[in-house]
Amino acid sequence: MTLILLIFVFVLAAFLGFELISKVPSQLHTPLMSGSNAISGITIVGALIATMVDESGTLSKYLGLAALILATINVVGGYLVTDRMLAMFKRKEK
Amino acid sequence: MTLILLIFVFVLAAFLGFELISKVPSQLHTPLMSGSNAISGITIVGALIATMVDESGTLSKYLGLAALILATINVVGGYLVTDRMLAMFKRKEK
Amino acid sequence: METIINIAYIAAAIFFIYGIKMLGRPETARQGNRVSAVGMLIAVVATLINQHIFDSWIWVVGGLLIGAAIGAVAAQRVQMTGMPELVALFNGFGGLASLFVGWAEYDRIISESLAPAAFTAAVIYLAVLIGGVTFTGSVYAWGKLSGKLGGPPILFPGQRLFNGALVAGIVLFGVWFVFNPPLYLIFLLGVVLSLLLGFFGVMPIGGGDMPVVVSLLNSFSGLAASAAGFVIENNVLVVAGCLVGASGLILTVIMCKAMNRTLTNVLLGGFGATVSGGQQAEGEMKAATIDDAYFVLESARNVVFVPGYGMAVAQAQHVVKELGNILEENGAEVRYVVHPVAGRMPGHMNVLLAEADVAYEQLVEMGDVNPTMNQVDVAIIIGANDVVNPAALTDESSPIYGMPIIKAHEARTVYALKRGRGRGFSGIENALFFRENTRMLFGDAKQTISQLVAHFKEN
Amino acid sequence: METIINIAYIAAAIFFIYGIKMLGRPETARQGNRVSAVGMLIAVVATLINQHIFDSWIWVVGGLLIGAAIGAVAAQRVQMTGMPELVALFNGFGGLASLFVGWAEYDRIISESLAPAAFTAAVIYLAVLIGGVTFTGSVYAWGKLSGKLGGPPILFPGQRLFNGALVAGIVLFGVWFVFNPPLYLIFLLGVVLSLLLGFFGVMPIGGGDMPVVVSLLNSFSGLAASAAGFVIENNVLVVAGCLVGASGLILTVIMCKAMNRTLTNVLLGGFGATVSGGQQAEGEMKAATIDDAYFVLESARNVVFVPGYGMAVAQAQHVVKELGNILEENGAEVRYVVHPVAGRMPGHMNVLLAEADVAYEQLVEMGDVNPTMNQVDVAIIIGANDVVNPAALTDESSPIYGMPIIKAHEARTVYALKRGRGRGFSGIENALFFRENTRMLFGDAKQTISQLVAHFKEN
Ligand SMILES: NC(=O)c1ccc[n+]([C@@H]2O[C@H](COP(=O)([O-])OP(=O)(O)OC[C@H]3O[C@@H](n4cnc5c(N)ncnc54)[C@H](OP(=O)(O)O)[C@@H]3O)[C@@H](O)[C@H]2O)c1
Ligand SMILES: NC(=O)c1ccc[n+]([C@@H]2O[C@H](COP(=O)([O-])OP(=O)(O)OC[C@H]3O[C@@H](n4cnc5c(N)ncnc54)[C@H](OP(=O)(O)O)[C@@H]3O)[C@@H](O)[C@H]2O)c1
Repeated sequence: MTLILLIFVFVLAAFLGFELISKVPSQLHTPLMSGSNAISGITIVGALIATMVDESGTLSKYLGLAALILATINVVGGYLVTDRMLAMFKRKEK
Repeated sequence: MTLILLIFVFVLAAFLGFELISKVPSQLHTPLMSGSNAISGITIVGALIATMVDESGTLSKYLGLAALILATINVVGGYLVTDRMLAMFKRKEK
Repeated sequence: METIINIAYIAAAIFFIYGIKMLGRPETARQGNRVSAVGMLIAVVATLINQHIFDSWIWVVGGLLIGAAIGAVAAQRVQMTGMPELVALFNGFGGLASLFVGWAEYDRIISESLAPAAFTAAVIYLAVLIGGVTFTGSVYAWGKLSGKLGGPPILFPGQRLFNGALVAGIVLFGVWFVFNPPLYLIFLLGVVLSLLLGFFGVMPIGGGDMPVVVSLLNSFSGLAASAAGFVIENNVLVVAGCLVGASGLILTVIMCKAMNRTLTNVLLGGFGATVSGGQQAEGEMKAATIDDAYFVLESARNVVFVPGYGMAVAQAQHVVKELGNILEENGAEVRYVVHPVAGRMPGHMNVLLAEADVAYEQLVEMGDVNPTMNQVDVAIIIGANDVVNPAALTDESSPIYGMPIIKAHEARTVYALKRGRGRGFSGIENALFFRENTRMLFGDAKQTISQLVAHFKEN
Repeated sequence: METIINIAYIAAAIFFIYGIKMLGRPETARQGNRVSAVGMLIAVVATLINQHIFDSWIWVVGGLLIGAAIGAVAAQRVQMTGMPELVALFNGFGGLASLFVGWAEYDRIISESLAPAAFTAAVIYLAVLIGGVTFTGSVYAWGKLSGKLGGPPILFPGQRLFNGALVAGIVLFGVWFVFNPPLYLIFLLGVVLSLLLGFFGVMPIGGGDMPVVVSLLNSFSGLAASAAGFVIENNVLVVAGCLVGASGLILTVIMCKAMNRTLTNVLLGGFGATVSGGQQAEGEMKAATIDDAYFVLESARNVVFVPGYGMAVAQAQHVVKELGNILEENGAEVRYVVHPVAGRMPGHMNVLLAEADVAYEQLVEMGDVNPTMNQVDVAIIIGANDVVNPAALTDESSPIYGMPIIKAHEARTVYALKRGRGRGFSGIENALFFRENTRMLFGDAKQTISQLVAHFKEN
């Protein structure tokens, strides 16, 4: 049942994703790409779980740590860079 | 987990429902209402399960049967009446 | 097996999503309805393949056949103009079905001498509550729409207090029930109260607001189905129900906007019960004869028809179209201007005129005609009232102030067809009928138009 | 506990949904990004509260700090024009992270001497595969965008065959692995092949198409996260990943449309590697001096600037704005016409001009200017080429035929600023530069404009 429901969630999210991005003005394409790139860093949650799950220094723990660092770069950098981009847009509307 | 996922599914479906119905032309309001009313007859699935689950003639089985009849009226009638309405719209576009 | 059923459910949900999406566009609407019907079929068939179908097949087949027969006959028999009330009735049945599904599950758990968990109890109560309100509310709306219960809102002193008490009672019993799920009596009291709430909640709302109410109740019946889905942990019920719940809600809001009302305003009701302020119209109505109208129309080069609720009452759409054809042959440009809330349901006029085979190109929106209304020779108002009331533009104290209207009063000559001095849905006076350039053609719209047509044919 | 975490995950998902929705509208975009960042914070904190955080806190805190520091510094340091490549690099990291998450889970299962179920093996393989392609593909795209790997597509004989073989190998190993999950070697081979595929898949695509590629890879990295979510049965990963996957895909398609290309066309690559047909331009380029241009501009009443990639190269946006101000003070109407695909990333020109504080009202879309282009006295083309190439309108054999362009050639006088006879991204000749009413101002755009500004200040 869990798996089925996860698939259900996946399908609904896919439709929602499509509906949300209809007719974005072209000037927003780059920030939108960058912003959703930051969201794709959600894999940080997986990385955290992988880092925390084992107690010994197994390969899987090191992989988790590497994943954690990479995902954090993606998340933090992604949000900041998007914010900087959008700050530019903001200014011109004053 | 099942329950949590069901809530997740619910939330996603709610957002999707909102996104799907943005800017419907007013002439379609009535058919849209009627068509989604037919979909709300999905409770027919619950009615079927309720009708089938028990073996003896318990109250819950009778309730299930009543629900089944009512939901079927809603589904069948709803789809047919919507189709008739929309047939009218179709004609004028010829 | 379980997996196959669930994959079928996912497929059904996808069909529903596409169906709703397609229903929102005129070109794909009809197909969209069929797509969603296929989704429903998939869901039903998937449910039938598992379960104790062999023990209960008589019940199942019987139930399906009876329901399908009733639904099909009702849908086939209904007149075009009777559709909104039929939808309301169907909707009520759906709500009642959800109530029964919740109840059946509760009864099953109790009869096995178990007590449902608090969460289960809560969703059972929700399913039953929303289902109950949907049922009586929809049935009452059906009664009002079909005229069986009288259109005007019914108000009594302390009404809001009473309704508030109902809500409080429902909440109270709900909390009580969730903490003591085995208390069958509390459960039943909750059912009764929710049935009462649907009834009394709709009572103060006028007949003309019923489309909004039906749309809202439609949203509720979706939520009831969704709650029932939580009760039996069934994903397709949750998804489909919630889709309907959300899209129904947003549709309700869109409909309110088209009428320049807020949802609260509609629900608190009383609109149209009292004739609200606004200046009295000055001047007097000037009646014209069919002969007068005939001569004016004969020489008109640019004519617009403005249909309203009266055309639906008189079932005049066919003769209107006939007159339109005659005028066209006579060399005039003929257009039909449709106001989004003319009539008593959204798209009411579109449906009627489409039934009478009016060409798509001749149906125009008010935004396209208003700017050039002063070039129109004759505007023929067929049982419309509020949607051509200039007070909406000028009189801030008017209850319809701010509603966009068809500016028929700017046409050179206006002919207004109505039976007498009756008011429109909003119950207010319309100064248009007293203006210099307006002439009244009293009588049933269908008869009046038929006489005009006869005149044209004679000459 | 589990429940609280999951409710937090649901909240995070809602924040992401709102965030994406708000990112799509200019007024709310910045807030939207912050809303989604809050969602991310919620998800991270919720993950931290459970789990064996006490055993591993050094690891966790260390990883978070290192990652945050690198990310923050990179994001702060980067130049405006370097942002697209940085996004590509970040995206690659995200993909690699998903690869590692999948791998870590696989290794954990194997090291406990278990074999993952077929479905789990399949999603592990998917997460690793998509993550791997995303990683090398994004890094290559970063190299191309930043000029480190050279812009033009690299083609070699049998390239498509080679890439096809890579795909086939990946599928083969995938099937093999799913049926024999304990085969670590097969798993690793799959990883290697997917890393190769990302690299060789991007190789034949020209530097100018990289924004589309990055957008597609961004969609992939979302799908990789979603697959990782299936691996560890984590709902927020599935939802957020899939949201990004779907919205990224649709964004990619929208971007392709703006360039009048299809996605397949972009991916098969080779665009811009060979100079494709089209007639040769007739006439010759007529160079003008700064003096000439000064006198014409002095008397112009209606001026449009058409910025393109060259303005970004020359970093001329600030002086352009200065010149614009001077012309305005001089009494001319000044507008900046931005083509959706001018530059090398969508919105490139908007960002640059916004950086130079050009007022929002002066930025106009081509659709608003084109119809009245013949009333423009002077069109100043600043390092634009393809987006003003009339061949897109007239020459069916041109590779850019059908792309909407800014009709600068219809202006009375055109001044084109470029360094020499260099071609634009598409590599084709532009007849505009040879027309009667066009004058070239050769040299770096920033210098040319600065000289014009100096001239105005002197006089
Ligand atoms: N469309 C919707 O979805 C919707 C929903 C809710 C509310 N409403 C409201 O309903 C109103 C619709 O405006 P409307 O202009 O269409 O209609 P209206 O304002 O309700 O006026 C209808 C007019 O038709 C006349 N009439 C009735 N029967 C007739 C017959 N047999 N022959 C000729 N005339 C007849 C009546 O006058 P006599 O009695 O003198 O004949 C009446 O003045 C608006 O206020 C709108 O807000 C609409
Ligand atoms: N925006 C996007 O998202 C995107 C994405 C992918 C592809 N593209 C493609 O990129 C192209 C964009 O068109 P475009 O008109 O903006 O640019 P372009 O067609 O690429 O032309 C740029 C021109 O700028 C000149 N230039 C370069 N450096 C300069 C400098 N320092 N000073 C003055 N001039 C300079 C070059 O000529 P010289 O060498 O003679 O100076 C060149 O002709 C389109 O073909 C589009 O399809 C855009």
